[in-house]
Amino acid sequence: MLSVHAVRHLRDFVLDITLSVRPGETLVLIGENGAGKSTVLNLISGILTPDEGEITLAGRTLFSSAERVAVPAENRKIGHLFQSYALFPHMTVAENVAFGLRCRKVPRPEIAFTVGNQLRAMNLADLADVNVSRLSGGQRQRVALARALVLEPELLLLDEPLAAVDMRAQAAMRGELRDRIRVAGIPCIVVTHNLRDAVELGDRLCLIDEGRVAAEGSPEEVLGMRENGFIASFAGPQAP
Amino acid sequence: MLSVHAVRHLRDFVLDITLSVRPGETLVLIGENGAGKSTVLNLISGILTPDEGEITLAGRTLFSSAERVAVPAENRKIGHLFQSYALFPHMTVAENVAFGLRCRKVPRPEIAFTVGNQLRAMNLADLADVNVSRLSGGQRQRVALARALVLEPELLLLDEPLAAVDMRAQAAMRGELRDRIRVAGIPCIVVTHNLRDAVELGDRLCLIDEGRVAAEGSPEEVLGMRENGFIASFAGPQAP
Amino acid sequence: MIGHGGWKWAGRAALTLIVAALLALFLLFVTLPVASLFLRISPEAFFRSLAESVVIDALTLSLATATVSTAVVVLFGTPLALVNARHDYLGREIIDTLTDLPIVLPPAVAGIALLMAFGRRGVVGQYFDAFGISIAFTTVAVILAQIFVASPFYIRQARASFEAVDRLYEDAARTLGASPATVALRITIPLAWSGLVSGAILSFARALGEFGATIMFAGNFQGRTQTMPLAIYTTMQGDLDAAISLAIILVVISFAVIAAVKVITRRSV
Amino acid sequence: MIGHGGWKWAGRAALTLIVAALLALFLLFVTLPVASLFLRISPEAFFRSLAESVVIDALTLSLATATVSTAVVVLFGTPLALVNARHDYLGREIIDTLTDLPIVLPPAVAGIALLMAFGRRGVVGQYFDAFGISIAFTTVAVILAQIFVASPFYIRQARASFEAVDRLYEDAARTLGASPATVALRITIPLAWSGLVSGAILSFARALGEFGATIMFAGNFQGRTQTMPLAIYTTMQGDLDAAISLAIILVVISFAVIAAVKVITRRSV
Amino acid sequence: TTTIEAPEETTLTVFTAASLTGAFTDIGKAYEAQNKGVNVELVFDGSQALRTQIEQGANVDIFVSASTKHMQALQDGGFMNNSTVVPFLENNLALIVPADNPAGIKGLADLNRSGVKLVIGTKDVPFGDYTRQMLENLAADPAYGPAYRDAVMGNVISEETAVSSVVPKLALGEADAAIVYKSDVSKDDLDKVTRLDIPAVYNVKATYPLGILAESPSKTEAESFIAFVRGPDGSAILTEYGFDPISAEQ
Ligand SMILES: Nc1ncnc2c1ncn2[C@@H]1O[C@H](COP(=O)(O)OP(=O)(O)OP(=O)(O)O)[C@@H](O)[C@H]1O
Ligand SMILES: Nc1ncnc2c1ncn2[C@@H]1O[C@H](COP(=O)(O)OP(=O)(O)OP(=O)(O)O)[C@@H](O)[C@H]1O
Ligand SMILES: [Mg+2]
Ligand SMILES: [Mg+2]
Repeated sequence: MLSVHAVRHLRDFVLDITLSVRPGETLVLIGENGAGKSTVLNLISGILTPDEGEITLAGRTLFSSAERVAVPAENRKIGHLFQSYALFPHMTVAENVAFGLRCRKVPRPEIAFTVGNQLRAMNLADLADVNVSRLSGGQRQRVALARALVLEPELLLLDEPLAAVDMRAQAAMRGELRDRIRVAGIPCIVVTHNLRDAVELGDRLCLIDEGRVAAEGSPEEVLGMRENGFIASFAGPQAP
Repeated sequence: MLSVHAVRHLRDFVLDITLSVRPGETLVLIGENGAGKSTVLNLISGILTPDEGEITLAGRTLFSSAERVAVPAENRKIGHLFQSYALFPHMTVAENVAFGLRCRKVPRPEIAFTVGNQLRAMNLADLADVNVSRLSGGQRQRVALARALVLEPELLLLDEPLAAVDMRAQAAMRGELRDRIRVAGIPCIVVTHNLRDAVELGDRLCLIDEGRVAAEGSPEEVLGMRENGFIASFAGPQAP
Repeated sequence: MIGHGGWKWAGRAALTLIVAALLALFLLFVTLPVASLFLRISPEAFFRSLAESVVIDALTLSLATATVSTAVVVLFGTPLALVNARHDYLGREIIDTLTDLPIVLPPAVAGIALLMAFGRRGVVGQYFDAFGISIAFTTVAVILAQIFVASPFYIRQARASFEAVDRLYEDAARTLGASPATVALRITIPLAWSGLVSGAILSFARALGEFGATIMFAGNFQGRTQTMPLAIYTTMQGDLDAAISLAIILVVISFAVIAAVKVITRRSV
Repeated sequence: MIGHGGWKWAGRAALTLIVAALLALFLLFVTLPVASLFLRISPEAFFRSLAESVVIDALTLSLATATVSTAVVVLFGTPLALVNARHDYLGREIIDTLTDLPIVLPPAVAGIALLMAFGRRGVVGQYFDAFGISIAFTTVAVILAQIFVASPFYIRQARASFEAVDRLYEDAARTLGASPATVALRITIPLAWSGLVSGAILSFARALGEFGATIMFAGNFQGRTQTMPLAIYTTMQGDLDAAISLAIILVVISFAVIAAVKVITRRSV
Repeated sequence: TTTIEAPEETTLTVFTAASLTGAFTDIGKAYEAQNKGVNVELVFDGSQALRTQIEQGANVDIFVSASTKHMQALQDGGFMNNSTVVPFLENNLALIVPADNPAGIKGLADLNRSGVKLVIGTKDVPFGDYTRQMLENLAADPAYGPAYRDAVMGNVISEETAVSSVVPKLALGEADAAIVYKSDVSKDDLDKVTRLDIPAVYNVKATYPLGILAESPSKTEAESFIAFVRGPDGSAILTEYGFDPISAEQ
């Protein structure tokens, strides 16, 4: 169970968000560019620190301004896929995926085994020894996803995880992602601009507008709010 | 009229492409991650040099291995939107958009005017003086698009131009893009993984597979080739 | 990694403390000797020195020559570093290493080498001499000596900074119509800016402190070639304390100049 | 910007040529003096020098001390540069400028400053002396003098390189479970690698060429404190040609070491 | 004194050994005061460095060397106007100790005590060469003997190439004793360093020659300057700085 209350002053507005996600549940964040979606993920994973608020995950307090607690990012056990991938440019694909396991001092043979499996699952096995600067855009995004998933985190934060992935792989990866989250029984937050992601991945949908939760509910509920201009265009001309 | 024949040896396969795009026509490139779509755009805009081939645009030879001609990228008058945006991190939004005009020695007041218009048209006016490192992902992509469009190039190359743009803005920008291309009467190539882009922007669709043109035709024709696995998943469960 | 005064940290305090202590020790090691110089002389002696004509001459000459030589180094070194960072040609690494050589030459030997090259009897200097141009023992020689010893510091850092700039931005600029010169001036150089400034400061500082090559190649003429380090040396022959006064003047002025350059260049970016 | 031998270029050839000519001129300026040294002596004289015990002692001492001092500089300078690049604390720019000061001190003054700090009567040295530890006139003094004069070159470049590393990678590494130390070792340092190597080379070269501070602080004693530059200077008093031989040995060895470091470190990245 | 009214200003470039810095600065000023129109440009550096500069083509009128060796080399090389080269100064070695004299050195006899930190010149520089000659003189005297010489050499912690790096070591109390020229301790440094004279029997005289360069365009002015240096005014200044001028009549 993840529960978040976080306030942070941004350039144009104050972000003030309250969210909670149950284990095995996927919350999809949608909203305009610059609404604050990536910032919410950064606050949760510890890249940014809220000005105020409280974040708890599976009973652990990750941040609390009242108790003056701020668990450093590296101890939060959160898988975070960055919008711009942030692949380590001095490493190969396999080294990128192995990075987190090495930080956890997993024995080498086990790393090799786990990374090999992960790469195969994501159709990246051929690229294992390629330097990441020589990947196409979609290949990069898949590597970033593999790198986050391989750690079996207690929470997954995915920032537009399939935006650059080709359509065929998208369908497959969407399915795999959904299964993984269900099996792992961890909470998951996905940011997307893609209707299919929202409908197929999301147990709940949350619309962020200028740093606040503007609407929340099941995909059907939220996408049904046709009176909201953003949702109207998100859901597209035909009803979902 | 753009016509391209280009051969280039890549790591895994040989890219060998023949394409032509008429003025006012938009060609949509689709294909798997790593198929070579971005590379085709790089070859056309002059970032990469083909091993062999010939590229002509509006009667000018941009590249010809036979005649040993290679017009440098800066003289090709091609607008190229990079997949990773490549915004200049040391400049504000307005400076980024103004960059190409300054290179062309356009007088300052005219630059200010043109850039202002462009930013307004792309809903970026509020962000004009913001440093680009402080933009959200979608905002970045819009700035990159504005930067390419403002130069009124003779050819537009757009690499996943709307992937990170929010849904509402996507619809608007897609419309604007289509109008612009029609009005300007220039050829345009768009790479996308998005079915709506393909259908709504594309006059013709071209499927790239391992560096070759695997299928080409009107969107209806190509998306109808359900026997092709990629197209089947691209076009989605329901027929377009 | 950014400090959060007052937040609980899981056992990282000890490590931070040790690192901080070691760094303080190192800083102390570097600054203590400089500070010791200050303990040695009285403020009056210091200000008295400042008014002497030898000191004024030397200080003016030092600042002027170091500025000129840094400017020359930047002017020539920047394209050289850029070419080496961006173009892979045969012999690049050899040229790169050659440009470093002046650092390892003890300055007195550098001075002899310069004399042997550009002196009146020198390999090249003899031809200049035939035209009545003599370089050695002039202010120009001071500048040449400084360029010789200081250029590697700039070039090396400039190259590293240029290499750190992502080519993607250069490619993007070219598709927007920027010529190679425009790309260099408007994209690559601004993106490498902090490294370039840093290299120029190194190079300026090295030129200001230059002694051995200057005294050998340019001689020790007050007002013409006697820079601050030479004036310090000359004074040291008679009066150690006066020499230390001069050294402090040099340190204070350099500190001020470097700090000013940092502030100015930081603001402009 | 990458050359395409044989392709037609629109009028850019002239500019390229001028730039190339200017660069060649500059390179010539830097290399010609070094080359002139080579003209001065015969190969036999050179090899004869190589076998002399003074030379062997001095060369061994030089390489050993410069290696140790570079190692110390890297060890302390890397965290210092990293902290200054990544943390914005009060007085950061002052500390940054302080670490630069040793460059502007003429080396002889640096030597006096070191004596005044760590000598028998020095500000700190007197306490060491009370424990029977004396630093001046020992090999340790040679190393300290080299650290003092060479450290700014590494620290300055290291800071610029660290600043050029995008924080995004560090953030990503932390979410993957990397502690600040791991982030530094596995992400920041590797990404800044070429700049760090470059800075270490500068610093090593400066340490190898160090003369004035060494002779002042450590004295000139064969086998103990007489490094190559001191041996060269000593020899120069009697026999200029022999001194030039020694200088050439220093240049050749330095060239070899620097080139080797470049090759080795390049490969490992 | 005669005042030569030169139609335009003449510049005399005098390359002067570093050990004469103080004395020649004063002499130069005094000479300029008496001879309007003559500008004495003094350049101070080690004799060896000055010699190298002359060999590499420096334009110089007068060379004042601290050692006959470098002057001889230039004479052999044809750089000097040989007839003008004369020894004009003598200098003696002296023992110097820090003002508070931590090792309690009262004279030569204390130099062989173990633990004394002694600084001398290297054998290639004149003051180092003369120091060794002096030690040979002492070794030849049964009162000291070869063992004394060896013990003294064993106490050497540094062999310096220039006096400028010796005096600071004494002034800062780093070394216990050093052997330099008598004139090397300037008036200003006398509060930090004590000078102990060395008995004439063991001492070694250094001779300083000066001379006019073969290529000097201002030979008459140069001669006049040399005459001044060797005359009563010059001698007085030199004596004040601890040198022993050799009178011109000899
Ligand atoms: N590093 C930064 N410094 C200052 N402001 C920033 C920074 N990054 C983003 N912002 C601003 O904060 C706001 C929220 O940005 P955020 O990246 O969270 O948006 P987003 O909802 O993820 O948008 P997108 O869909 O385009 O990715 C925006 O107004 C943006 O301009
Ligand atoms: N800089 C590079 N050096 C070497 N190989 C590269 C480089 N960039 C891409 N490649 C390889 O070239 C092939 C084509 O890449 P390209 O970027 O053109 O793919 P793409 O079709 O644009 O894919 P995506 O949809 O993921 O963006 C891929 O196999 C990729 O790994
Ligand atoms: Mg975002
Ligand atoms: Mg691509």
